[in-house]
Amino acid sequence: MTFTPLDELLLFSGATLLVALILGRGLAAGWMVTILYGGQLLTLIKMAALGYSDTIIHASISFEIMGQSLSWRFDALSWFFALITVASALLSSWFSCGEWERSFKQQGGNVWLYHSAMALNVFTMLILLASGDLLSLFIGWELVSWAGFLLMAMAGGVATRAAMRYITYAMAGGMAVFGGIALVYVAAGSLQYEAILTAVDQMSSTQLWMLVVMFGGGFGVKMGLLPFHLWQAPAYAETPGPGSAFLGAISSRMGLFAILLVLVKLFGIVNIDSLKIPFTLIDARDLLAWIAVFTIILPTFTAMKQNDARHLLAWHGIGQGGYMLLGVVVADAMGGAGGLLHVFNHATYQAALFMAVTAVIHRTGTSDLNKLGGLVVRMPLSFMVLLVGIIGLAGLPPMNGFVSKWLVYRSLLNEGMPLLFLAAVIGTLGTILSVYKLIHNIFLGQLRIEHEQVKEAPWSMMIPMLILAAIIFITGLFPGIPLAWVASVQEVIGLPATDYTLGGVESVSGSLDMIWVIGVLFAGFGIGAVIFYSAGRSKRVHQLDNYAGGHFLSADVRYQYSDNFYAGLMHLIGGWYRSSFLWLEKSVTSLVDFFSLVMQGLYRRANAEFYLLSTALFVIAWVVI
Amino acid sequence: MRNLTGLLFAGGLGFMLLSIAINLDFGTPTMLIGGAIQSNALQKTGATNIVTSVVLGYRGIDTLGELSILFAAAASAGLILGRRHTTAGTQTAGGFVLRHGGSMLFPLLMTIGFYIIFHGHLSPGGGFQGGVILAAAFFLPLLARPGAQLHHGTLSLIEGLAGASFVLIGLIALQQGKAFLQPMLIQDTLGVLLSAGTLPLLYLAVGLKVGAELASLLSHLAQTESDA
Amino acid sequence: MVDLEIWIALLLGLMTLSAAILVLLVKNHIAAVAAASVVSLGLALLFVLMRAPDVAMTEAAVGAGLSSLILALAVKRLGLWRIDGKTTRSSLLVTNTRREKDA
Amino acid sequence: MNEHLVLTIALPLLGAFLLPIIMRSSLAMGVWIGPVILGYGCWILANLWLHGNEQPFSIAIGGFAPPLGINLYVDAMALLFAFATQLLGLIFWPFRLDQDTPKRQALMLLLVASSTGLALSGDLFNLYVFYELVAVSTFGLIAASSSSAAYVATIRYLILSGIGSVLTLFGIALIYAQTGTLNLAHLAQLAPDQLNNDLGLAAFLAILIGIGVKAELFPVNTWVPEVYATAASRLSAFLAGLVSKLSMLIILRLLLLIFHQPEATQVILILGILGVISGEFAAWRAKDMRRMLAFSSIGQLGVIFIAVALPDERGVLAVLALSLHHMLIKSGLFMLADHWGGSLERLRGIATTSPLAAGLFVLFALSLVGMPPLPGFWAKFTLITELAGQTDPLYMIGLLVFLLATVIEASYLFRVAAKMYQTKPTDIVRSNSPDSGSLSLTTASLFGAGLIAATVMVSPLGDGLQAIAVQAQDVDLYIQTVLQQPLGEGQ
Amino acid sequence: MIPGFTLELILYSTALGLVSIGLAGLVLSHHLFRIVLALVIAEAGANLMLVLAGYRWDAVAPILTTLGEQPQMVDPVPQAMVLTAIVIGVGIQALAVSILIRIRQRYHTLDRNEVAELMDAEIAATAGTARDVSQEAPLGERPIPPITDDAVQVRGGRS
Repeated sequence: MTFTPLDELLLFSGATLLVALILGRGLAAGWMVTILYGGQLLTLIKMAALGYSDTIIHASISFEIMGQSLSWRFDALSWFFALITVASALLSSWFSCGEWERSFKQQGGNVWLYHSAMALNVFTMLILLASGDLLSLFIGWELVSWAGFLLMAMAGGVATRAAMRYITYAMAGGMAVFGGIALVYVAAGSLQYEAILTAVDQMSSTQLWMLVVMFGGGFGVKMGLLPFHLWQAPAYAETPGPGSAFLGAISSRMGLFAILLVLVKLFGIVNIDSLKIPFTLIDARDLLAWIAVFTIILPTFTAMKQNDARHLLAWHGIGQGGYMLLGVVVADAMGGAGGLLHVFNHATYQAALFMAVTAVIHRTGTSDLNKLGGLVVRMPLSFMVLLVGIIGLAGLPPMNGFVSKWLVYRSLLNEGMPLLFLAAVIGTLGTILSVYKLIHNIFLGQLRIEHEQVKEAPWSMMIPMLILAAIIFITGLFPGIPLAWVASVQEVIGLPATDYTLGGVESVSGSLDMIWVIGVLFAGFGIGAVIFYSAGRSKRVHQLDNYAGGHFLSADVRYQYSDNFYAGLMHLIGGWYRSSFLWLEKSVTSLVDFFSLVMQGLYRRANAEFYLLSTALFVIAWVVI
Repeated sequence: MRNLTGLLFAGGLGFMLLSIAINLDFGTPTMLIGGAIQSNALQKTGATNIVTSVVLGYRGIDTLGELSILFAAAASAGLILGRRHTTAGTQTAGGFVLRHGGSMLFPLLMTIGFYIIFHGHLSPGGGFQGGVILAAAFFLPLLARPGAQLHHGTLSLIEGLAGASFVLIGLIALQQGKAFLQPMLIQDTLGVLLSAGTLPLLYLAVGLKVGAELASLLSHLAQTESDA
Repeated sequence: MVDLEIWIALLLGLMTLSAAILVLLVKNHIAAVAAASVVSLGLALLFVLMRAPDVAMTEAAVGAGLSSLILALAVKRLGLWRIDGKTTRSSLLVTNTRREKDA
Repeated sequence: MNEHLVLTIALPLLGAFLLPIIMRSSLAMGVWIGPVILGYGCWILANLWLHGNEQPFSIAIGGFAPPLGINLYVDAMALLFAFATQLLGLIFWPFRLDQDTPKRQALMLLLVASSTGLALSGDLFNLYVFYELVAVSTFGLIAASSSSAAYVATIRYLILSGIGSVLTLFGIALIYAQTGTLNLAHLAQLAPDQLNNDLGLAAFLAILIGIGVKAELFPVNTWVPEVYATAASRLSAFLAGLVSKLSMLIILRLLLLIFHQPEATQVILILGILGVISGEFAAWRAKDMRRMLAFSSIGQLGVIFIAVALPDERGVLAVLALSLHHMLIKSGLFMLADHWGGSLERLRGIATTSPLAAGLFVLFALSLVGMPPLPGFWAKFTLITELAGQTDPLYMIGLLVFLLATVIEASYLFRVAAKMYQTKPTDIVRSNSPDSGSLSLTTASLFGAGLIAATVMVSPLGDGLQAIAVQAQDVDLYIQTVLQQPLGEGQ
Repeated sequence: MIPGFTLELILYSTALGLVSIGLAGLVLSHHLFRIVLALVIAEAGANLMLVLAGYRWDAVAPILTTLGEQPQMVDPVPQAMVLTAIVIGVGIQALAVSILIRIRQRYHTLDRNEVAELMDAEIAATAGTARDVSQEAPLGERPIPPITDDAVQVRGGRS
């Protein structure tokens, strides 16, 4: 029996899990696991041909159960997501080795559980990505959900509550998908992709609607699409440090993967476009687009309100998911490329940001934005990473976030969707505002007295962060590298492929050359610097050397404006969306609670005989009459 | 309100079932099984009372199940009531009539009971009816004399052995290559006590078991607890 | 012949039904048990009418006799043995009462 | 060899009759009788399973050819459930020794014998008798736990099941009056002509409601929470795991063989849906473990009822898969409840003191929710694909309710699981660990191991169940097997 | 004879009447002993129904008297079944009664609702949970005023 590269990858991943389970209590467990992730990454690189063509690698295992055949395979889409998964796992795991692990253990954390849960997450995600039919897709989907639950719940306390919320949402989503799969099975007679592709053409629009709602809703839960987004931020934020970096980078993208696979590849965006909503001008695709846009706006502005760095980032993660979906739903060459590229870009900067924040927590013990400040003098490298990250997140040049967002905007304009464009821009504004709050409250202003002895993060943390920062910049400079993968993904899922160059895209509908853009940008910086320094008017001041209202502050009073950030803005917009979804969620829960009470009352009421009698009566009456 | 609905529902259910049942062919049953049994009951079981041949032959396992139910009921009642050690006897001593009548009735009832049991395959009656009379015979002295001990040990011995012999008679048939509970030793004579082979034996087992079971049930119900 | 049967059946049926209603309506538990016994008796007679002597015998012995005995004993054990609200004793069955414990 | 199958019923009865006598003379010998008999029964059934040919066969009891006498009908489905009965009887054997031991063990033997009878019997009235025997021995065993609450629970159960048996008897009377026979095969033969009408339907519904009392059918299952909360856990496990399934089996058989009317399936479907809703919602707020399990059991049985309402053999397959799965899971969970008992609050942080038990709970819960590689997923998958394929919109409602119920189920089960893994072991836990814990934990591990084994072998198991379902669904095969010679030849 | 007033109607009405009265009693009674009595009645009705299933015009009891020519007989099978059913019924009845005796001893009442309340309380106490819903306040909202002693006397204490 010969192993295909996919077999090797899955075996490697399984072995990682086993090593984590068996040796996870040992001293060097973290390093071992990290090395094994490296091995997985190498195997993936061995399959790199996938990223540039539409070949398929099959796993040599397949099952035949209860008349269903289960198989696994990798194509460009799987490979692209798997690359991000394994890379972020590698870096997060690397980040956690050494110092962080030690301090985690000191705080009573279970390192064994952490490593095992991480390895399990990666393993299940690879299984999901490799799925070769709808059933194995669902199996992978459920596995990923539960593995995520494990990682989220392990911290106990608040985290467990958040994880419970997550699993309820995830189960609801999972069950919607399950129902959808049953409907597909009935319509197509099989769960193989090929059979579904042919069956889709024969489906009535009602059937298609139901499927779109069930699959879209089910997968959307994982992505944190709008009505179902409440679970995500607390669940990710409360996960132990590097775990949140990993989850934030890739976990909710599994939802996007499934949407791409099922809604875009199998059902086809054209079919979805033809599903009109009665009595309105919009169709299912517009609906998805608008959901995506609201997913961008609302969570982003919610993020602005957060006072905890991790929560702020996690809320942003939801919003960025909206860009990806928006790009994919626009579905021309540029939009698709933008959405998919954003998956990659988002993973890089989100991981970097979470890591930077974790590094700050590691050194200072808090992530409360009102208790930090001025750390730039103590942790300059972390500051650099965070700065790179937020530039990426805000979608500004020269980082990679700019490229993907530009592609999405450009395609919106090309396709004539100005309203969506406008909304997306509003989202970006919110992003810029809130990431400024992040970097300002942590690193700028004056250093707090209790943080005067803080040291830079240890190298075991610093190196992965710096690698990520480098990737963010390099793929910003040469977006052609990931765009090559993105183009073959587009081919695989049946969207028009984008024409890319090393520096960006080159097509009739618009071109972007980042090498040129960045060149100009740095030239501008250079000119500015020359002017600035040649003028000789600059003067170095100490961080504490400042005054307020013309009044010098003494050195023992630290001046940091952080509480109630953006008060005016929040006052202006807060009323529009404050807690409305929380209210929705709460009302659903109380409805369930109420029903539960009613049912318990039903069983508590003593009159069993009466039930029996009345049932017998109604049933027989139904027959007789 | 609930009373009214309850009443209405019960009445309505009864009425509806009646409207269904009235469509049945009353008085002219198809007798698919019954007819066939009637015509070959005598050869197969040797009993002239066809009900007996059905009870012990054709539906022998029903009877076994029924004995088991009685056994289970008696055992459960014993579990429930006989948990603590009890002083046997009723709360009150019997009156004159009861005391003397009881002792006079005892042999009479025993005779009648066994008669009914043994003629179950010939005439109406059999193990159940006879068993009930046996139970009454055992129970009467208990009512009459407060100090009288009903021998629970003996009773449970009887009930156990009687039940076991029912099963064993069935198993012997199985052992001899026949079916479980198949009647044996049938003689082709009509209306004679020994005509029905194992059937009277089975009925004897049934009678003894029912009698012992019911007697122990009754005594459990009748006795007071020392620490109630 | 058939007419006679119908009249007998009608009579027995009415008796059984009214006894059954009495079981539920009378205040006194002893009387209720007695009424239940009457139900069984009526039923036994109906069984005779139905050419079911075996069943009739069983119903009479078990239903009317044994079952009533069980219920009566239970009434006593349950402390419901009351006629007109106060504890009395059957002169035939009982000569001296120890204490009624459950009452 | 085949004839020996009757021993699986006869020997436990014999043992039950003799047990009190033997125990009085020799306790040491007495305690072995029950396990030996049940072990022998398992052996007979396993032998038959392994060496018997695939064809179903029928055993005429008393040597009377089937429509006249009573027969046992033995196909793969009956054999499977009979085997499960004997095995579970052995596993849940009441070992405890005190002055009530003989009676308790005798009742348990009766319960096993009658449950086996329920699985095998091919005669309607005989089923009724066995059903009553199950009921009576159950009452005794519940009341044997001798708490006051148990007595009340028993009497309420007894009354309910009493009405149930009146209705069942009534249904049987209607059927007999119409057809003149009680043999299931014979009835199946006659049903298309004689029972395919209002009367047949009314009879079936009466029987359905009567037997539904034990099968935890929706409105007649109010006994469930109180009985499971008061009875010994081992007994609850047997009742929830097995007896309810056997009652379900009877309903399934009747539906398959005799009553094909769409109205019958609709009633079952509606009641099943209501059962799912009521059970799962009620479990959501349950505060102690046993009650939660009881309510969840109601919900699960409702799901199985939905499956019973499905028409073809994949429906039967779903019923079998769901039943067996639930049997395994609920038995295990009740064993865990025996291990812990009581309020869910007491479970806080219990994973640190008994990690194995907590792990088992998570395993069972995952399978119950339908986590993919575990058998629960396949059972549910079979169900929902079949449900989605029906045209009647009622089935679609069933599908939606089922999915919703699963979400709620996951929510409450994992609320408990999360509680277990919280790092705050209270003092109550340590002081409250019962002595009988190790035995029930071992038993629970046994079920856990069974579950994992089933996960590994899910493919052959699925094929096997498929074959069983096809066989069970074949009405003609049933009729031919039982009524080999036409009526009257035995004269 | 009144037309339509047949033996059939009378007998079926008796059987179903007994079942209905029994069921009504089961639902309406508050006293557990009375409920057991109602159960006995309902069972008797079902038994009668079963015997009716085997009745035959102008036939004799199923007992053979001669070897040769046999007169028409009623169906023996239902009779055998009724025999079984009667004995089963009495067994269950005895069991029910013995449970009642215990309940009476433990709880000193046989009112169905009171007993259920006490049972719920005991289950909750054993499990160590607080009862959030009581019989008086089924949904935890508007509590219906608790039943007074007088009410118990009137409703449950028919004795």
